[in-house]
Amino acid sequence: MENTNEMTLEMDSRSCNEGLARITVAAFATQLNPTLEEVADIKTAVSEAITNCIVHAYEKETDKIRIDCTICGRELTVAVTDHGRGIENVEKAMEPMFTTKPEQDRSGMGFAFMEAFMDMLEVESEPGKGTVVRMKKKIGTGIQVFE
Amino acid sequence: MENTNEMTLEMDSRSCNEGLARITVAAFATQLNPTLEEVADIKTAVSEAITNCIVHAYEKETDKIRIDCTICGRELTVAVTDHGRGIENVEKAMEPMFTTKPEQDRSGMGFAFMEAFMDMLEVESEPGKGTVVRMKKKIGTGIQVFE
Amino acid sequence: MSMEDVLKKRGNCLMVYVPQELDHHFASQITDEVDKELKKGNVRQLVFDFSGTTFMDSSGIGMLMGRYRLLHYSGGRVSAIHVNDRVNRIMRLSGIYKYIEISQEAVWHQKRR
Amino acid sequence: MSMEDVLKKRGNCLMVYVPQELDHHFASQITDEVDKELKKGNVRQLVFDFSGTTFMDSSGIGMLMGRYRLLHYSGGRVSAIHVNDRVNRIMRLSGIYKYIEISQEAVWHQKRR
Ligand SMILES: Nc1ncnc2c1ncn2[C@@H]1O[C@H](COP(=O)(O)OP(=O)(O)O)[C@@H](O)[C@H]1O
Ligand SMILES: Nc1ncnc2c1ncn2[C@@H]1O[C@H](COP(=O)(O)OP(=O)(O)O)[C@@H](O)[C@H]1O
Repeated sequence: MENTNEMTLEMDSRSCNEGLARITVAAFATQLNPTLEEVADIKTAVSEAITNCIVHAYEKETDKIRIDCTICGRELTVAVTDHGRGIENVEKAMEPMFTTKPEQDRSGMGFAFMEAFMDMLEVESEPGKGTVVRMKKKIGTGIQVFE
Repeated sequence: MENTNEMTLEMDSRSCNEGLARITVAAFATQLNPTLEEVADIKTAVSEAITNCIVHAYEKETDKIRIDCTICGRELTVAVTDHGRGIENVEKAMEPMFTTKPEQDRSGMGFAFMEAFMDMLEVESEPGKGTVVRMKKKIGTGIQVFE
Repeated sequence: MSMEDVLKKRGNCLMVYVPQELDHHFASQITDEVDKELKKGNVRQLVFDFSGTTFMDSSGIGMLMGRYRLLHYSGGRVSAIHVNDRVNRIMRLSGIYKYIEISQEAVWHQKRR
Repeated sequence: MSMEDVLKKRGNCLMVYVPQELDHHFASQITDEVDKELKKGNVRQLVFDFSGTTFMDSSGIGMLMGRYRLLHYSGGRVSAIHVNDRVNRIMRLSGIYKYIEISQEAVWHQKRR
């Protein structure tokens, strides 16, 4: 009956799970009565973060991706964690159009979209250890009570 | 590229998360190209198992429910785990119409529906420790390759 | 789900428009509202309209049987209308049709909610 | 998604019917198929039909830009048609409209896939 709710999704880093991640986070966010536009924003941001784990963090390997979601008041927090290769220079990586895999048709717009569609984006990474991408977004206007 | 895929969903035992559990497992099962009927079967079984954690295992408390899903070949396995009160007599609990909470409008049909809609149902429980409900269902006809 | 859209009283008949997914979460909410109305008395017929419902589990069965028990003493009746194939199958499996009238008749000339 | 429904060759124009969700998973599959066709030569126009598409992320942008680069050398053109508001917004944000013709014109007299 308090004002928070939590869920964690852990899944294999296979591209066939990208849709699963979007649907799950969107279904969780539904509890905040988001607009269709807000749902689309969240789906896009989640898709970018998950794709980065599959394409960059684990490359050819299959390993675990973890998505922690929290609703607190009317704010949704999504944290995407991998234990992959990590990022040497986070600042550089976050520049629009910057990509280390142009040959794989990466556009370098992943972080730019996460920033555009969420209210807050925070990236923590350690080369060889992994990366945590934390995003927040305030949804709708009402205050939610969970039952 | 092998023939298995895994996901785990962990969430608070709040009734507002029942829909989330159904949607997530159904989205995962979609990778097996299930019929609409098969999707409905899976959703019903998952809903019963999750509701039991909320209503019986944790009662008034809010704690964690864990759902482990595996696809292996064309078989879906769903295991629902709680660390709640547990079940004294599993055999008795599984009888259709048996319920310890008739005053809360429980029908005693939860396990009966899980059995009816899945191919296999297995319940392990330790009073005071918790319960694991494991269900399996063969889906469709094709063999799936995950990418 | 706003509860104002769920209940409608017409004479001594109480109509309940069941939401899209009738699970434990929604069944508890509906039960609370219905029982408030029943306590006021003067309900002889309780009709659950399933035309907008695509999912139901055993919590829905429990809700229906519980209302049946409440109304049964006073000679009231409970029915479920516009039930789709899936929900019908669940109701058949549970044996609830012995107590509650179930009609599958589709909704015509009316947009499904 | 079966790939036979995705590609259609008409003269020197290759039509690509983009699936409902254009993410990295589907973009990779489509890219493989499109590039196989492009290698055969004789494609001057590459048209991506987004009429069935409700979701796209930056992997879609990468796919479009990659095809643009392949066709550009030979003077071929890439366009995206029947783009909905959401997908259009993503395309605008990415700056891709400088290279690829985008049309939002809706699909009439035809069921959306
Ligand atoms: N989870 C991650 N693990 C390792 N490297 C990453 C991760 N996410 C992003 N990167 C690095 O940051 C760069 C920029 O990422 P992004 O803006 O999403 O564009 P893109 O995915 O198109 O390359 C990537 O090219 C990659 O080098
Ligand atoms: N996860 C659980 N933890 C503790 N007890 C449980 C659990 N699941 C089921 N039970 C017990 O088994 C009984 C039968 O369960 P079920 O067939 O689902 O019917 P219902 O939920 O309607 O009571 C319950 O009434 C309860 O006593």
